[in-house]
Amino acid sequence: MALQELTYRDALRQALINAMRENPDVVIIGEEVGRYGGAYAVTKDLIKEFGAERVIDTPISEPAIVGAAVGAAMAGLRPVAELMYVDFIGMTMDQLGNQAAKIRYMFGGQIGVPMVLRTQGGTGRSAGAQHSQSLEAYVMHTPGLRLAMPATVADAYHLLRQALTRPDPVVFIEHKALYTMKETVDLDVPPLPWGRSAVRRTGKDLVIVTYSRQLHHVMDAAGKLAAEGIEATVIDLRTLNPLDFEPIREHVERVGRAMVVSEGAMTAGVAAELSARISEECFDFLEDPVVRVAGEDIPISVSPTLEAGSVPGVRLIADTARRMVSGRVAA
Amino acid sequence: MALQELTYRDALRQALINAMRENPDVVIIGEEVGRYGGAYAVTKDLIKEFGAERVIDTPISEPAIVGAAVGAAMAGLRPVAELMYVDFIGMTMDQLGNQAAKIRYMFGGQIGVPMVLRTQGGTGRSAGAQHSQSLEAYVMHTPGLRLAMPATVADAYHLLRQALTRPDPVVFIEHKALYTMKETVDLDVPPLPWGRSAVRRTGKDLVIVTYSRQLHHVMDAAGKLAAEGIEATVIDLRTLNPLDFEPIREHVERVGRAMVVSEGAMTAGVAAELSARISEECFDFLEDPVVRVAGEDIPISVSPTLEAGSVPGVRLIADTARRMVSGRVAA
Amino acid sequence: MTKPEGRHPAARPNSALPRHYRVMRRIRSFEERVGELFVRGQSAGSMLHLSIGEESAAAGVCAAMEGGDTFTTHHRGHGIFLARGADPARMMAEIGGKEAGYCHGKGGSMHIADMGLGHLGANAIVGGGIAAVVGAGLAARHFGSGRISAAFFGDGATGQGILYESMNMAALWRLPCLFVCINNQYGMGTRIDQATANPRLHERALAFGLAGETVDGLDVEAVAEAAARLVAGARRGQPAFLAVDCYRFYGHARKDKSPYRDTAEEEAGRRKDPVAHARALLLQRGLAAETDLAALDSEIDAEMDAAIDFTIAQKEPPLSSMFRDVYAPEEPEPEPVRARIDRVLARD
Amino acid sequence: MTKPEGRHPAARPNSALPRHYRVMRRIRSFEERVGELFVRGQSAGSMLHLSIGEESAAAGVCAAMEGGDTFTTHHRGHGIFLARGADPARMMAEIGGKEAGYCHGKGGSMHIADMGLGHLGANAIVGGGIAAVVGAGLAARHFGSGRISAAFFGDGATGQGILYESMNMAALWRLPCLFVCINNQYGMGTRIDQATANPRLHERALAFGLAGETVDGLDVEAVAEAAARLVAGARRGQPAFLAVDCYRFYGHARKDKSPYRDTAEEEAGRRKDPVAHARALLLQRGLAAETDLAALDSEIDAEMDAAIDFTIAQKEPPLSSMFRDVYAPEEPEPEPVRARIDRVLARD
Ligand SMILES: Cc1ncc(C[n+]2csc(CCOP(=O)(O)OP(=O)(O)O)c2C)c(N)n1
Ligand SMILES: Cc1ncc(C[n+]2csc(CCOP(=O)(O)OP(=O)(O)O)c2C)c(N)n1
Ligand SMILES: [Mg+2]
Ligand SMILES: [Mg+2]
Repeated sequence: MALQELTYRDALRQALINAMRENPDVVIIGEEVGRYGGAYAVTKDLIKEFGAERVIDTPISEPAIVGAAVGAAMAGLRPVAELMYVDFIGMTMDQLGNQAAKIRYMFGGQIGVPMVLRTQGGTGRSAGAQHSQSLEAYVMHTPGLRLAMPATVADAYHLLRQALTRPDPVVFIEHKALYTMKETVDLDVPPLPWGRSAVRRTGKDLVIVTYSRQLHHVMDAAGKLAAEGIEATVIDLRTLNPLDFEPIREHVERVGRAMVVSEGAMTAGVAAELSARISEECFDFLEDPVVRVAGEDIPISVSPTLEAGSVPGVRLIADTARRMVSGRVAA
Repeated sequence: MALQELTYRDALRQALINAMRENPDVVIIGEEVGRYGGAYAVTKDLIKEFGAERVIDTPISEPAIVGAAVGAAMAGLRPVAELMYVDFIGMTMDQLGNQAAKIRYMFGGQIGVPMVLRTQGGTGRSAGAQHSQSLEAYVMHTPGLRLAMPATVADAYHLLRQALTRPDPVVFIEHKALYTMKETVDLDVPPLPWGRSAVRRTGKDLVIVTYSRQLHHVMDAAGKLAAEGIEATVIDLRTLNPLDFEPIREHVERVGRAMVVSEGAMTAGVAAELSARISEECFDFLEDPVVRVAGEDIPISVSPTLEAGSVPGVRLIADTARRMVSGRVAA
Repeated sequence: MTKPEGRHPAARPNSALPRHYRVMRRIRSFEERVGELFVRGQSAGSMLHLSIGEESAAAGVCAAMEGGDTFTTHHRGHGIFLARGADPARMMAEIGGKEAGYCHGKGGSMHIADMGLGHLGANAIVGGGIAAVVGAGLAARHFGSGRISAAFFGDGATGQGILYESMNMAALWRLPCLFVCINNQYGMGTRIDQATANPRLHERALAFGLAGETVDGLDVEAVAEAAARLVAGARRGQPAFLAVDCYRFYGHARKDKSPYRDTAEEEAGRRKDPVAHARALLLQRGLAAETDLAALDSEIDAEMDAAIDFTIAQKEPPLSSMFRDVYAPEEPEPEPVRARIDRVLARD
Repeated sequence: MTKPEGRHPAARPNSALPRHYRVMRRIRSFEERVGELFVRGQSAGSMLHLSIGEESAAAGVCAAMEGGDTFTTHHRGHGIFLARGADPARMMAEIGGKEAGYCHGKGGSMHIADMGLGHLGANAIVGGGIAAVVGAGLAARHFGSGRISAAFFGDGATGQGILYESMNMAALWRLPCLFVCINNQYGMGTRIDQATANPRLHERALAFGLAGETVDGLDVEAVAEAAARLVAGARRGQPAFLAVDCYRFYGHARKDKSPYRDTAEEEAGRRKDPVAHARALLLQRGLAAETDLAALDSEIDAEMDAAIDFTIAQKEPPLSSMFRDVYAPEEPEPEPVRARIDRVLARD
């Protein structure tokens, strides 16, 4: 294939289509995935090609959707369960955390649960406290669950394709603000292997580690900073479990300064893990403490002003980077 | 009152009894809390004094138990909901995280949800992967939820009493291995205020921050270390939200070395938050990286050997402390 | 148009129909204005779920409720809230994400509430508000208040297990609870018969030991009668479930054009219009003249236009309000990330 | 003692009763040995839930299942697993937390399973294994395997919403699923009528569009017949629910002495003994002589004694196995905390 312009949404959709064409045992299970085509249109028209037996519209029963996917995976299918919003993961944390995550282990390795749970999170639609969260930390904290969070169009495609070949349950969290983002990509270019982070930019002044939508804020900020002579290295984690720490170590040891950026609430979140890990492993190389730029420890409001204020944005990232690099001038 | 010997279990029970005597609107809602007296006997015989209308046995319906408590709290009761094991919190994370935690905020401050969710967690009973977890990080990561985790008999009493006066939802996690622990206490001695940590021991060589059952492992280790001339400061957090950071700062700045100990899985857990926070705020005072001693990133086994190996113990804590202090001799 | 001829041809004594009609007419008008707010770019987002076609559920059931009764609603709850006495201007302002809204712009359309009116909250989680009425029912009994608590939700929520857990508790404890399922035939694009093998939803309630009925939502009087009967039972400790059959006239949310259902079905569905039906009945029974109804139309339209104007004139909440009400007012607010970063960076 | 006189007095043709009896007798004996293992301090913990009194549910339903059919069980699932062909020695070793157990000592009594026998897992979460059979049912249909999938659970699990979500899906999609509720009258200390206003549990299944029956667990043949009928239906796409009424003879778990129920009730309950009942019937119908049954007793006792001896002789799993099987074998194991600390401390 050649270069094509694709949205994040279409890349996801294409990944599903290709996986379903290749593997007749891939089935999609979720609310509105079929006739409706997905709340964010990722599964649009898939039911036409693959039929209602493979693109399965469910009642509004999140716990049983995940539970059914667990059973289906154990019984030989390759299910892609969908949660319309990651905010609904709370209802499913038993099936996800006590079943999917632990089945291989509890049963002594007899069987795995090769399922993918696709969902989307984050702010950007004035959707309020119950439809705007970034709950990846619950997943990252649960041993047994893999976690992928694509930031780019190419990764949306490749990570989903790879997730569908993994032997263990993968929670795959898209970002609602990225669906219409376009990139020119060649999907035939071999992707990074599963579990590898990507260095999106290299610079000598600080390392910024991030993932999902915040990558774009970070890249925008890095662009602004570069214009001012501040060069950031930007690492996009791509998957949070597995976590590819070596490139972080390498760059932080080289550069001596690190910021971590996450849309999730700061306390006990992904940024905390990254910060702790960097401090542990790169301590002697750090000139300054690792700085967390993360979501506020508050629910998300429907008011667009408050919503935007609740999560990191380009300005906060750039300001913080500037201050980190330029000898910490107080704001 | 005077000194009395009390178990952790009885202290909790006494706290409930006293609260229920003082406030007729305190009701208990949970599985087996009434006739059975609680799976860990904390509510034993309470139904005799307070009747089945205030000590309410429920069907096995965790989501609705928490949901009913939310509604009861909004409608003027002072509910204490009980989850028999914190492992079941997954089923309730929607009611807890999307309802209890957000109601005050979403509705613009019109109302709060003054409920307590009592539960217990941790290893120690060969109870297997679904009955041995330490899931406090899910709670700590959820804005709007307070989180108390008593380690001592006196705190079991006082923190539960205080939780029952707080205006916001409090998740109160006991440790299953502590119920039979005894202390001689005088419950009339005024307690520390809600939200304060306790310095359980002061020493010049390192600071160990911990909570719940691990406090006892840490104190045992600190005793052993003291015999070798290593003096640890031990901070018992008591509540994780609010988090009382100032004493940690003070001691870490004085001592220059910190370890955090948590039974929960290491990755993206409470230990990560504490480590990140200490590194951020005490960076210039740290001679060494903050070290996390936490639960393994694995499910808990039923085999007593594997179970014990999955979480921090006295030996690992003491070994680690020794190596931190004595110029890091490799094990 | 509905053909009320032959149905209830005679006025009932002391007819409540004019009251019901007024409530329904206000809801209809309000919802139309919500659509307008969206089109004018003044709503906070597009997650607006209009209850047009479902007005009889709100009017009929709420008529059976009393002051002090509590309730929770779902994401399509504007009408119910209005029927319980909400101020359309403060509602509209909330939907616009403005500070003057019921929740100061934090909640929006899906989280609108007024505790003073017994509204324990709208919910964006399908089924998320149902269990709360069990707790409110316990409280009502504890305080001997004589109050009931009603959960309003859609047919889609019958997919959620917590509904059955809650109904089971209510029946077991004989709580003064009412479960009102507004069966508008669809959960997003899924027709009720595509979501269950047995769409006679009230049978489930019976199996758990509740009273249960299904009523035709075209007829607000029938809804009100059924609700009155079931609410009376609930007050005596016989919890109940009521399914109100109706039709979701428009898309699921503002951007949905319902491509998954055909025009014939939609046209038939929209003929089941409880507002038009009640209007025709009022005229037919001589309970109102065309001129009265036209006057009412103008009055209501003016009220709702004023709500829109009010909303547009209001400010967004200040950024500083973001940290307010996470915890009780007497508690410290969460520390902003920016302040924490400042502290870390300014440490020298 | 049960009084089988007057019930099924004549042997049925090609009676399956001897087979059922043998299965039940083995379960009874196994469970007694589990108690012994506990007393001897050789079980891993006290979370042992014996299915004594419930043997007919296991024997009767499993007799209707075929090789390749899948199932999930609850925390009281030893009997079902045995009835589907488990090896008692490996089971007992698992209950002892030994490496030679089915799950290498990781699972224990509540998480025992053998995928080779179609056992998709026991579960310590009440209701936790129910939804999996919906997925297994989808898989059976997808692969055209003709297999059914059965969820076994207790009456207590009828409090869990996921049961209704799962049954609704099974009925909607006409899946080859069976939901078997072993109604031993108690969930811990809560009698079924203290957990629901309507203890006729199968009515709920009917309301969701499943087939549903309740059968008396005293009579294993009745259980087997009902199960055969419902399994046959399930294979044709009519999912079903079967409640087997029985009595939990002993405490909830090994340490519970059931103080919450009175002796008279317990005595009456224990008279509903499906094993004794079947034994009496065998004799009465001339299907077995006392000597045959005594020989069977010895054979089974010897088998179960051997399971105990085997277990006691086995080792605990090595500490290094702790990191195995968190992820697939081809994946790196999670790094031990100790290794991470080593790395941090050895950084110079
Ligand atoms: C737990 C949960 N699952 C899914 C959704 C997404 N969603 C919002 S409304 C809706 C349909 C609800 O249908 P119904 O209950 O019939 O209410 P209606 O929209 O018809 O009023 C869905 C699936 C949600 N908000 N919450
Ligand atoms: C989700 C969940 N809630 C509570 C428990 C604690 N618990 C274990 S068994 C049990 C009773 C279950 O009763 P039932 O389903 O009738 O099974 P039985 O024990 O009678 O076989 C309870 C409450 C649990 N393990 N899981
Ligand atoms: Mg609907
Ligand atoms: Mg039972």
